[in-house]
Amino acid sequence: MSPGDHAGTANPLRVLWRAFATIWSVPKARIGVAMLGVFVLVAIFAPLLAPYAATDNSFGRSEDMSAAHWLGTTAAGQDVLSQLIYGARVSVFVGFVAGLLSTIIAVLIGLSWGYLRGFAGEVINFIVNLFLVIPALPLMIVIAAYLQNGGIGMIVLVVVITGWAWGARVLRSQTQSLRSRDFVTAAIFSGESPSRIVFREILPNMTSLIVGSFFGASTAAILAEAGLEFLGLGDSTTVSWGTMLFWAQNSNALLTGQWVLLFAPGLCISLLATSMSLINFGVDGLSNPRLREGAKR
Amino acid sequence: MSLVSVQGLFVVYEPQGALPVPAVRNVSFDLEQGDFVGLVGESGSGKSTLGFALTGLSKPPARVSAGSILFDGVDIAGMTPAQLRVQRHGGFAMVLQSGMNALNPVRSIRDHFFDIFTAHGHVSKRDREARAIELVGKVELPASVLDRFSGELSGGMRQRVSIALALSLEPRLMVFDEPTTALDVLVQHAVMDTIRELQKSEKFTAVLISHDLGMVLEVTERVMVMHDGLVVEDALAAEILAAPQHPYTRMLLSHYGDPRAAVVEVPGLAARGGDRATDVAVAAAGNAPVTVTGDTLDTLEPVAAPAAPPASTVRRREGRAAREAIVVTNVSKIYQRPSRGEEPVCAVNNVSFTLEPGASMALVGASGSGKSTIAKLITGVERPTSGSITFGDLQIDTIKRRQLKRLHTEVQMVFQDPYAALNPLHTVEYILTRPILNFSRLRGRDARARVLELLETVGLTPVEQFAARLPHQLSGGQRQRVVIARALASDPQVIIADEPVSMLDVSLRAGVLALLDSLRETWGVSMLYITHDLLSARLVTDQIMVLNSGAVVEEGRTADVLQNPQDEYTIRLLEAIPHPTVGGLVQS
Amino acid sequence: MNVKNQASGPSDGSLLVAADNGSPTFEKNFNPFSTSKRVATTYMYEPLRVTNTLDGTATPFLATGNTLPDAKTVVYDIRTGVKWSDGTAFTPADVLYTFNLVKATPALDTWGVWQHIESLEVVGDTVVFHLKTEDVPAASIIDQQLIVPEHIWKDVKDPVTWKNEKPVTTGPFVLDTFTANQYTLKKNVDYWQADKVAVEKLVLPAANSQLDVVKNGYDWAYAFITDVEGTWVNADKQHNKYWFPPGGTITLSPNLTRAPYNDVNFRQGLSLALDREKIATDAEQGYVDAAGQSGLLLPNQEAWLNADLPNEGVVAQDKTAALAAFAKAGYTQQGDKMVDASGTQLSINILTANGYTDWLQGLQTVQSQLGALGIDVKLSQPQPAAYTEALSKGDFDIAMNSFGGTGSVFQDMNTLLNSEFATPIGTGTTGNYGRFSDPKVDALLAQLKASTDETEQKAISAQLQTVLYEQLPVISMFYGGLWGLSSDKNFTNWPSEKNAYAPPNTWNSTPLLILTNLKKAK
Amino acid sequence: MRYTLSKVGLLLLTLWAAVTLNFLLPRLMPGSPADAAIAKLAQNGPVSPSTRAAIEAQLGVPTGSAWDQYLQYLNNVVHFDFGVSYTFFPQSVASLVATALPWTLVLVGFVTIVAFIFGTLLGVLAAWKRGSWLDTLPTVGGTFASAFPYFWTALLLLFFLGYVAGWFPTSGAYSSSATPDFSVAFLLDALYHSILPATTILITSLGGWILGMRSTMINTLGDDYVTFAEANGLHPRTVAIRYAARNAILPNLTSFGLALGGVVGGSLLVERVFNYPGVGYLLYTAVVNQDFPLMQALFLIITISVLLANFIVDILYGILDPRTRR
Ligand SMILES: Nc1ncnc2c1ncn2[C@@H]1O[C@H](COP(=O)(O)OP(=O)(O)OP(=O)(O)O)[C@@H](O)[C@H]1O
Ligand SMILES: Nc1ncnc2c1ncn2[C@@H]1O[C@H](COP(=O)(O)OP(=O)(O)OP(=O)(O)O)[C@@H](O)[C@H]1O
Ligand SMILES: [Mg+2]
Ligand SMILES: [Mg+2]
Repeated sequence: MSPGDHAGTANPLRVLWRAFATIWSVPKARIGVAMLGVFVLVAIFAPLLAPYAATDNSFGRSEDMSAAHWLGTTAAGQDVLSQLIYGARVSVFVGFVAGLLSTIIAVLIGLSWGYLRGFAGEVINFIVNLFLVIPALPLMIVIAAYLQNGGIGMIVLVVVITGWAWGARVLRSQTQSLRSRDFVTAAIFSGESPSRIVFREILPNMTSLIVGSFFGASTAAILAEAGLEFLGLGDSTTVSWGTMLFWAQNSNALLTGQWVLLFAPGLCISLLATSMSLINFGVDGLSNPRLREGAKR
Repeated sequence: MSLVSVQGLFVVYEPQGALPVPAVRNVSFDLEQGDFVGLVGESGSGKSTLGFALTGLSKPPARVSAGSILFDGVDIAGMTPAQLRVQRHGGFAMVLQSGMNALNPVRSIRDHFFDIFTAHGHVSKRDREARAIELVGKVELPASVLDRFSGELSGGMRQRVSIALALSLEPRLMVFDEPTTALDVLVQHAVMDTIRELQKSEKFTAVLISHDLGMVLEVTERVMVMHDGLVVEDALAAEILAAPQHPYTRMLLSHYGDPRAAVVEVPGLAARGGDRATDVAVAAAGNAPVTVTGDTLDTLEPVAAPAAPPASTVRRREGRAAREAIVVTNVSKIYQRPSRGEEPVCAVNNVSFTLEPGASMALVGASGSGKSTIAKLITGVERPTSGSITFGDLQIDTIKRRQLKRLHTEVQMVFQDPYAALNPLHTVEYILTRPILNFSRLRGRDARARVLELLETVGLTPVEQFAARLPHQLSGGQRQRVVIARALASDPQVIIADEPVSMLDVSLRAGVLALLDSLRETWGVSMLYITHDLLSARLVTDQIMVLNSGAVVEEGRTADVLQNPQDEYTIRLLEAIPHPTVGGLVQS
Repeated sequence: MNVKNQASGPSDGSLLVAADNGSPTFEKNFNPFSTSKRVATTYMYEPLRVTNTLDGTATPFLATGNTLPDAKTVVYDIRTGVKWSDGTAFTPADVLYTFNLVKATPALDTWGVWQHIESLEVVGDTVVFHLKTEDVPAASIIDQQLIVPEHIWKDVKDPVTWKNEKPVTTGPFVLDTFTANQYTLKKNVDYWQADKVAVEKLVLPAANSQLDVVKNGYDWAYAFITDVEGTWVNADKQHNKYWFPPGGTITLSPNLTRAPYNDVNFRQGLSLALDREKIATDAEQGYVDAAGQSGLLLPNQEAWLNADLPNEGVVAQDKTAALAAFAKAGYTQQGDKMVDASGTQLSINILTANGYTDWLQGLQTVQSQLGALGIDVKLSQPQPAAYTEALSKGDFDIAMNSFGGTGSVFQDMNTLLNSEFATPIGTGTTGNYGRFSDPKVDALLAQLKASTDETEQKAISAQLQTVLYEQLPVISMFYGGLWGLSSDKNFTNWPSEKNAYAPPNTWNSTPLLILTNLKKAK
Repeated sequence: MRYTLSKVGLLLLTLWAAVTLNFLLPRLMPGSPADAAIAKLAQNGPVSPSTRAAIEAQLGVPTGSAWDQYLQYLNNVVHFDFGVSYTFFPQSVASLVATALPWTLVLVGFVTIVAFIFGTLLGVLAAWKRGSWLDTLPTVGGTFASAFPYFWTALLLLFFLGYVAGWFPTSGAYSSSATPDFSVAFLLDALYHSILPATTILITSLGGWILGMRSTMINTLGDDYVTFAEANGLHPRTVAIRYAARNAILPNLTSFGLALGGVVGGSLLVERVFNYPGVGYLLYTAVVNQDFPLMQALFLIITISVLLANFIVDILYGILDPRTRR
């Protein structure tokens, strides 16, 4: 760490708070945080915000936009706006949980194997590379077809299985570089155990990377969930943006002229993913001062 | 008319989301054609910033906020990038501080030259190969380097290449920003010689930026001293040597000494005569402290104040002095290169020595001579390829992971870079508590008491206040003290200090050295002091070992070896040391 | 695909049909025995007779008719004067050869004709089939076997994997052009009833998305389409028509080997709890009707209906009766939960296939209707293959499934109820997935199989309908529709509710009925 | 050389692992091929019981111990023999793949390279003109576009440009009346058909390259050799391209290789929407129909393609970066 590094205090919460503050100081990231915040709030308060229940199919079929149904109804007679609002739950949930789980796996594997040397490290390096190279979506499709019918849990699992490798690789190489830092050697001299060195000395120094890899994994998870649901490989009975697109495509929303059915969920997915990418601009700045925005040439 | 005329120059850094930093404040000076001027000052005093401004390289977040820089009568501070570019040929050039990284790793050296020739069109296509060869010849490199990539060159060669590249612009003003910092002492010396020769033969105006007053005085005619963005002194080298005006200059100057002298004296440290063992007197607090106005804790530390805490607060380690010796017998370490097909490196070659209990021994040698490797071998971080190392009943060469902890209770390390050796996220208290919890039975309140005691030992008072700080809230010298305190936490018998002051400003060095020295005295630990700086070796050790390419070429009592070197390598090391007194006087 | 299909002009006599979907392109395979053959193979090869699966009436094709001298023998009078498309004459020997080929190669026996036939012989212009048992319905199976030319097939090394790229056929059409994106058939000028064929050319593109179908002016398509009035009809109000007759019954099929599904009261409870109209509407957007418990496809098979069944066999939702039935089965409502004696909530797990979206939508309604009674309904939707496997091995509690639609009451009932199919759980079966087993029903089925008298057949069928109605081996919900879309622009006389001479589907041999009935639009 | 050799070794090892994984995955799936075939037929109406027996006889069932099957499988893979497709029986898997592969290779390969080059250039420009509209526009646009789900972009383009505007064909790789050959007319036709799918992939993958290149480029712009090059008065274009961009592209090249997998996956969705006869669509068909042999072959082909592309990128890296040559 450079002398000018303002890393905050030792308390991990404070470290996170610092990270947040740094992210917040980047205008693009601030927009991202605000957007994400809106989505999260919508997801949490969906029952309060949605005019109807998401699965209530007692309305007219394929109705156009009206005062009662701002975005119209689906071919099954459900309110599109309500579905959209409830759908936020799944995407936010999948993004959060799958992002979190794959980040945890990435952290555990990346850190422990980055710290260890020798044969075991080579093996895991190989496995990580394998997972990096095998195209994720085809693998997901094959696994999803195998695991069948597990609903959101299955999708999360599939996304996690295929999504941890990238983060692990980044964290592994960062660990390897931190491992040779003097303060790590110093910790050995202080009699620290390897696990404590990894988790108390090295890990906190990678907060920004971990946060970044969390948002990256979340974005990937949200897009992957939508893709799998769209292909009909998820549980079509859940209400999510992906299944909305699936049903819209299935019932030919374009044919009935209800392009909103396709447009709205897709836009929501894009905006949610965009919010994460925008936040990542701030995270970049966190780890690399050169990337801080605004410095013109 | 002067070649360069700087008037009332202000340069500020305006980083995003932070307060602006005035890095250069109201600086004015003139440079004449053919001048060789030194620019000295401690880290962060604004030397590079000024250098960049002089060569029209200031770019955001830096901004010339006021004043003018007239080059040949034209103000370059207000030039557009395109106008500046024209000026680069036959105008001003700069050799960057980190010249090691100034070459594009994916372009060959030849391409670098050709790019410049093409950009300015001053060398025709036909002549450019010959010109490139001529230029590298000027910096004493063979023509074959043109085919190489920077990754294939040593640091010294890279630095020479970047000098040759700057030279290819046929500049009238050349700014050398610390051209030798990252280099080995011997190479440093050689590169400086090259620069001096070039300046004489090519007759360009040169500005040499350095934090090493000794070196600057040795090679330049005129010296400007910067402190906190201000030029505090601007005089001929001889004048500065003879009658330094500013207290800061005086302080810098006072830290020079010749390790070969009969008696070596540096403020804050005990004077060193023939045999150190007889000089047990500890420098007293308040011994010639330097006061500089406008100083802050972070930039300049009172040199000797906390060096030795009053004996009343720190218990002398009566009866706890080091008992065991470290015995190194015929140790070699060969590093297999990770990529096959490359020669293995023999980092340590058949080295034997004994570090007696309570002794202080210096291990000196040029970069890559194997000093750090020996430290790693002794501390069990690496295993020797052959030979044995023992510490009491511990066989360090074959030590098990579980026994490492036992070894580290007794043998501790002080790291070279205090900025890297402290985890930026942990408070001083946490950093010091960990070894206490790991190595002793002290817990809770007792552990904390021990932490405070350690802080007091290394002179970080008020202790409560320092305990709560994070590394970035400490100055370099204070950080190094924390590192030392951590090494002491386990109550070790042996301390290995691997270049403990090489990363510190001159003004901070003496304090840390004094502390180490006094600790050795009060606590009775043995110390292995690793350095390439012979002066400091002379100041804090009794015995010395000179390493060359992994092998010991000379050893003996420090004063003897330095005053009367036998091996040619030792002689060269000694010669490479700048001698401002000698050189400066000769020049004037 | 082009934006507008050039092939469809009003005057050139070509017919654009969405019948064969490439996935996404076509492989050239016209082997009539193959399950992955091009759909139009059946427009070129003919069987002996084609049965209208809606009502079971048969139209003679390569046979002019058949007679049953006794219940163990069927005699087909083979049509004379028919030519193969290469000019060779079609003879009874070709029929004999085809059936023997299928016998020699069981992998070709997709209709399972040899499960019924003992032997066959050519007698003059007739082919005589000797059956294994008294087996009147066997004729309807023999009818369907597509006949191939002996002079071509006798040289084929492996008839299972042969792709038959240049089909030699007797039917109304012969292959014209073929690319991976589209193939065309042209009228067989030598066809034995060429005067009945108004279509000069059939165009079958590989990509038939519903957008294509609606926008590109198809003449005939088979597609479940959302909001058919607003889309298909709306695209050409004057000409575009649709007809969605029932083509099978979608049921909930309880696993009768498992408790509580083996309790008829429990099944009654489930049946009475369902509002079939709502389920039908939700699943198929109101295109089909709720199905009755008779097991018949109404109105097509009205003639067979047991008049004693109340309300034509349709069970109306009756929550009170449902609760009473559940109570008899040991389940009572406690608060808002249906619980058993020990107080645990009744939870049922319905198996369906992933991707069968209409079923899924129906099931979601089932879920909420049963949920309203306090039953916890879970849906399990594996991929189709796994679904089929679970069904076949009996590895389910209650499954969404369809039955019927062959046009033969015996076939429909037999597959559904015959204990012959009720293999032990874990062993695969091909019908009667719920493992219904009742000797009386088996006897009835055997009787029906041997009966040559239609009045008797109807009487037996009525008894079987009562069994279905009372014992609920499956709980009928709604009819699976046949989604026929047609346009009067170029051709008229499409089958319709008023003129139900053929089902509107595009596969199997029934399209031959349509293709020989279409008239050119004026 | 050593660099290349070690890469080849790694390639082979990864290949073996992929092949093995590939062997295992479909075998873990429930449902036999016959079940799948019947399920497919059942969508057209009830399947008679006897059909099942015939189908089972047609498709055959794998025999022998798992180990024997594995060895047999390895042997077949080495000989490019992937057996017969269940869905398209009796078509051989190899021939199906052979017809589908070129379409995807050309579509994905071409578009990916275009996207990479174009995105990299935009990224260089954005970093070089940091803070100007040349930076803001591609950065914000790229961030947005890369967040679009592939299939959504595809659907929107399909609807608006295909159906509403009617400018482009909406499905397939060439006109239904055309026969694939190498005539100019056919190639133009194929090109015309590929515009919408290609645009989809381009839009969706471009952003990633822009952002990636921009951030590495900003990093290199701060490197000393760039400052030194500027100090030496090199032309800004030379500095931007030969110094900054030339070095910034190296780390991006590696992620280019890795991102290929994502593009291949994305093309699967795109192919599905546009009915494009590539391997993605075929894989989807195979999965839905539980067509083991086809699925295995396709998954393998896709993996091998990405592996090979990565390998090429690695080798290229070795050529472009003298530091790896030693
Ligand atoms: N990019 C920057 N942003 C903000 N402040 C900066 C930046 N670069 C340098 N500074 C500040 O400007 C001051 C002068 O820095 P400069 O690099 O000129 O010092 P220096 O004398 O060359 O030191 P050194 O000997 O360490 O090279 C310092 O206080 C430094 O912290
Ligand atoms: N882990 C390693 N693997 C391979 N070679 C090594 C390793 N560590 C050191 N070396 C080599 O061993 C030799 C001695 O290195 P060492 O670090 O001991 O030198 P040093 O005297 O401490 O130099 P410096 O003054 O630069 O710190 C060098 O040539 C170095 O390149
Ligand atoms: Mg500097
Ligand atoms: Mg060292």
